[in-house]
Amino acid sequence: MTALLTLDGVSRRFGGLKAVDDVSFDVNESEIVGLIGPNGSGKTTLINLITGVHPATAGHVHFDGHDITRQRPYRIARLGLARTFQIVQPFPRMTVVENVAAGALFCGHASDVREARAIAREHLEFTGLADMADRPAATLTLARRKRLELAKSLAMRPRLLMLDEVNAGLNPTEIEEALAIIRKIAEQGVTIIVIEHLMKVVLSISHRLVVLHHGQLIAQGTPRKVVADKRVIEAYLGAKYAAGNPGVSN
Amino acid sequence: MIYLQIAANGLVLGGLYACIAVGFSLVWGVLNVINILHGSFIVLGSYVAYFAYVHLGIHPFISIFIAGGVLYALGYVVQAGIINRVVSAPVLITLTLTFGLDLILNNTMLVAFTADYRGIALAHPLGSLEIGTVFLPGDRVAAMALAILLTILLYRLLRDSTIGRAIIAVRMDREAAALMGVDVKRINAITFAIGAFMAGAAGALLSIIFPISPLNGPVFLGKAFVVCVLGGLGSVPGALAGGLLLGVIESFTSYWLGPERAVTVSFALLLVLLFVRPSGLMGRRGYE
Amino acid sequence: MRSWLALVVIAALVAALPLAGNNYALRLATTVCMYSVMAQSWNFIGGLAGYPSFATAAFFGLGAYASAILQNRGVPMVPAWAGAGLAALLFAAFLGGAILHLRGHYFAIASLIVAEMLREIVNTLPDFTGGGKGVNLPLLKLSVTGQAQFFFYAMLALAVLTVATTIVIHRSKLGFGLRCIQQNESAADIIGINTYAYKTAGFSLSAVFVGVAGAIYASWVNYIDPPDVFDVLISVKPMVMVLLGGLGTIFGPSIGAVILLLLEEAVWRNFLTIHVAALGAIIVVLVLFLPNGLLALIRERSPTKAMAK
Amino acid sequence: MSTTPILSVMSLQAGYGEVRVLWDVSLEVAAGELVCIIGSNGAGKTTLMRCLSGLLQPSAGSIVIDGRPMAQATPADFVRAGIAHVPEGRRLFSAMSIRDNLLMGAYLRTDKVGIAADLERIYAMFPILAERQRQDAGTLSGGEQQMCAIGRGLMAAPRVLLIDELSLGLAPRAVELLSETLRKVNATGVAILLVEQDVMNALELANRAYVIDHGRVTKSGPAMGLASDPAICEAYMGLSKAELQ
Repeated sequence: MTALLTLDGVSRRFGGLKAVDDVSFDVNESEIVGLIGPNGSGKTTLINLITGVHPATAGHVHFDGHDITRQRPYRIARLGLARTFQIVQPFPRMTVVENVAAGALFCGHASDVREARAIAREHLEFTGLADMADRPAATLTLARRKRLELAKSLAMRPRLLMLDEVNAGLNPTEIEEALAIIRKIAEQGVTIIVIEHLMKVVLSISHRLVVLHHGQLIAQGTPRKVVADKRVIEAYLGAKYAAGNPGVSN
Repeated sequence: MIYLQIAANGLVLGGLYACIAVGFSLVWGVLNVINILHGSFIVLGSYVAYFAYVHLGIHPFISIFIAGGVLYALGYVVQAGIINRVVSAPVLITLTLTFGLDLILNNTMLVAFTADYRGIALAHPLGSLEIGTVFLPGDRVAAMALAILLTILLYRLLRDSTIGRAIIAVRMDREAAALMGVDVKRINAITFAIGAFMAGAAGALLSIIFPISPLNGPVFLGKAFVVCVLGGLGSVPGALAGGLLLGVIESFTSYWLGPERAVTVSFALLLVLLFVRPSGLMGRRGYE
Repeated sequence: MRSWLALVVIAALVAALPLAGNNYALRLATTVCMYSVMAQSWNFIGGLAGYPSFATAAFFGLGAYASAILQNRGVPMVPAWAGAGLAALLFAAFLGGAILHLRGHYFAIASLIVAEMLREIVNTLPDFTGGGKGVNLPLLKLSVTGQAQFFFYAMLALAVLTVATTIVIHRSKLGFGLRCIQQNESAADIIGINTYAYKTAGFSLSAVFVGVAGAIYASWVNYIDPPDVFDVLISVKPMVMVLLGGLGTIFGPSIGAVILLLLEEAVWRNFLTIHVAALGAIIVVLVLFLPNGLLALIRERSPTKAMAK
Repeated sequence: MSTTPILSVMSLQAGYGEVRVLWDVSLEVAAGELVCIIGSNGAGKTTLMRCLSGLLQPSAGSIVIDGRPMAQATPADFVRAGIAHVPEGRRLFSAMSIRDNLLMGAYLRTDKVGIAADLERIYAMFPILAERQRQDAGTLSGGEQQMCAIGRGLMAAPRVLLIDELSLGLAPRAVELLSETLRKVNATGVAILLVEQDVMNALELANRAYVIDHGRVTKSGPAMGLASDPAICEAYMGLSKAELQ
């Protein structure tokens, strides 16, 4: 297998704080990788480094043979790297279909606004938002806005899609629906990185997990192996909890 | 030794510029509102001092408190009654609003006082000060000293009083300040009023140096902009440093390139600064 | 299609004005066209992209002076107007590169200072620009009425061109991208919009027609001086007009231009000495009570019309 | 409980815009109690704390402090009613001195003598703050900042201290020290409502605990009894212990 995305010693400081500290890992073509870690562990910052929102203070990021370490976000996006935001960021006063069309127009392969709208409608069909197409994005519920983010990212025709907490704040039914969509996307051959704090969700869809804690990579491997890792349980529930429950540690 | 004289002239001017800018900078830093009214506030302060001198014989140096008080009241009403309603709106809204208010105030002054330049001729000027080879008019030096004194007093007020700490706290973190029990809207109004007080006081001091006319409002506003960007937003020491720096720069450009180029150079400086360091020479860049 | 039809009908109606109206009406109509150009132009950067530009006066004054200088060096009038537009365009593209990375207040101030700087530069170069005394432009060999009609049609043609550009831009990739930038610049970047290039394009568009309008204005009034063509009100009025008519809409800015001019005329006639304060009062009321424009008020009253667009 | 609660929350609902975060939260804190709230990232803990200090208006339900309903109350009203909130991330005024930060905590108080006495008390509690009182708060280490934030909260002379994320990002030594201090503070009669991600630390510290998951209280009871409860593992890792093994 060839690596589509390679992180090599990537770090980011904010003042004295090391938000991401010397992180290296690969993501292979057509893989679903779960990026997990407790609150404040640096997951979102890492995604921001990959997508060029913040420049890395050290290390390199390669995507499909290109060094994208200090590229502007729009260039990285055009290479085929799309993301959704933890705090959903639609264009609030534009309609749902326009939001998705934006993805198709500037990054997908639509040649003009009319074609972009047509493509957008297909993606709305796919994500079950077709009924909402002409409503302003700001009027959607959270669950639908999250799906809108997905549709917008898909319209960009990504090779690698990074999903930042697409399930946060959703109820179990909505989560099931979202997972079904993610699986359908994966079936089309799109490589996916999922950031998620719900372990159950990550386990059910990831081929491989990468765990961050205090900005450092503390474990990676198959889901089963990772969740039984003592350091991972410590990171989530505290050292004392891990020590007091020997059944879960290796 | 002409350069010493030019530098001294510049510092005298710069002290006054600091006083002009410090209130403007405070309002911008704390409220995130650019107060276009500031220039007219200064002119109004000058008129208060003028009429107090002409009709009541009160020396402009004393009038700084009268002018400051009048402007404080006006500022409080304007902020609490009008600007607070849109204080967290986008720039386009707040900026346009203070611009509109400025058109009203400036036009009202034009109608009330006419555009004629007036001046205060002090009955008992302080004469001239001589330090080595440098000559300075005493009244100007006194005005500058008072301007700097007022600026330092504001600095102490912000640092040492409960209300001052609250103002600084609101500037740093509105929500954390609210958690301390600070009424943020009231602090907004007080901050704006203090900014207006400083404008009024500066106006009173300027009344003995510059001709008084509503047409000067934009000129003063321009100075405040430049000082603010030089010194960094909301910082009193920054405004002081920026003011003195601008005074010296203007003084030397007048000498080398002629007085009519001084303003151009200061604006060009501002543009260059905005380009390379939007947070000002003294300002600190915040984390994203 | 609807927008084009509306443009043609309105333009034809306005163009017929000289048949009916007197010179006073013609002067008002010329001013409305000029205001319309300014408001439509500001809308490219201020309404579509959401950048509060105060640079309109800079472009206007630059165009006026560029044309005056060209004509006084023997360039015929209409090519001089085109030269003025080109000068404004290049200036904006250059300036945009320098200040469009600024956000909010800093952008507003930087753009405001530009006009002041140009004004000072004109003042300090009397040999080249006439300095503070101003500069005269060549007279047209036409009757008074003929001149009024000529400049009216020139300004009308420019206004039609500006609105036509607006219609095209609104439907283009550029307009779409600018709207994305206005609503969420970082999200726009992430979906592949070269925000810097787009903003610069929007800023340049907001300059070119204003530059030509400044040039036509200079020929129309025959004489310009710095306080007249670099007046900060030239920067502020377009914002007021757009706020009146509605941000980011196609015809809103032009409707705002008509409303503002009518208000100005009424105030001029009745309260000459306080017309500036009256403009200020309009701004304050607008900002406090009608931030979405007068048209929004009408739209709210009749929801069916809003659906029909 | 036999004592009347000093803080009681009934069927609270809240959110941001139409995004509902809290669906149904009821809890009580009695005078002098130390209560903790545990739950995973995104469960609604911080939103709850924001409601309890007036930063966020709940959309339904009620908050009663000492028998007084706090509908429409401002943050200042909450401070006056005896609530002090130590927010997540400390939120110190970083370019202000430590002493001034502490004095900001006493913003609404007018008893100069009492303020001076409390300042001394906090300095005695955290000698490092006394040593560096003239320095900017931003120069402190994470643990010291948390001390300053707790000290700032205590300067309001509260009856209930709300602490959002005591140990987040802090070294174990600092957490121990802070926990010890909280016990002492609690012993002086100040009730504490603690949000904490380190489960065992929180449960060891508290008398009682509430588990919040997806904006609802899913479990409550004496802290020690909850430590071995499967609900906790599920709330944090989204998996029951059985599934983990």
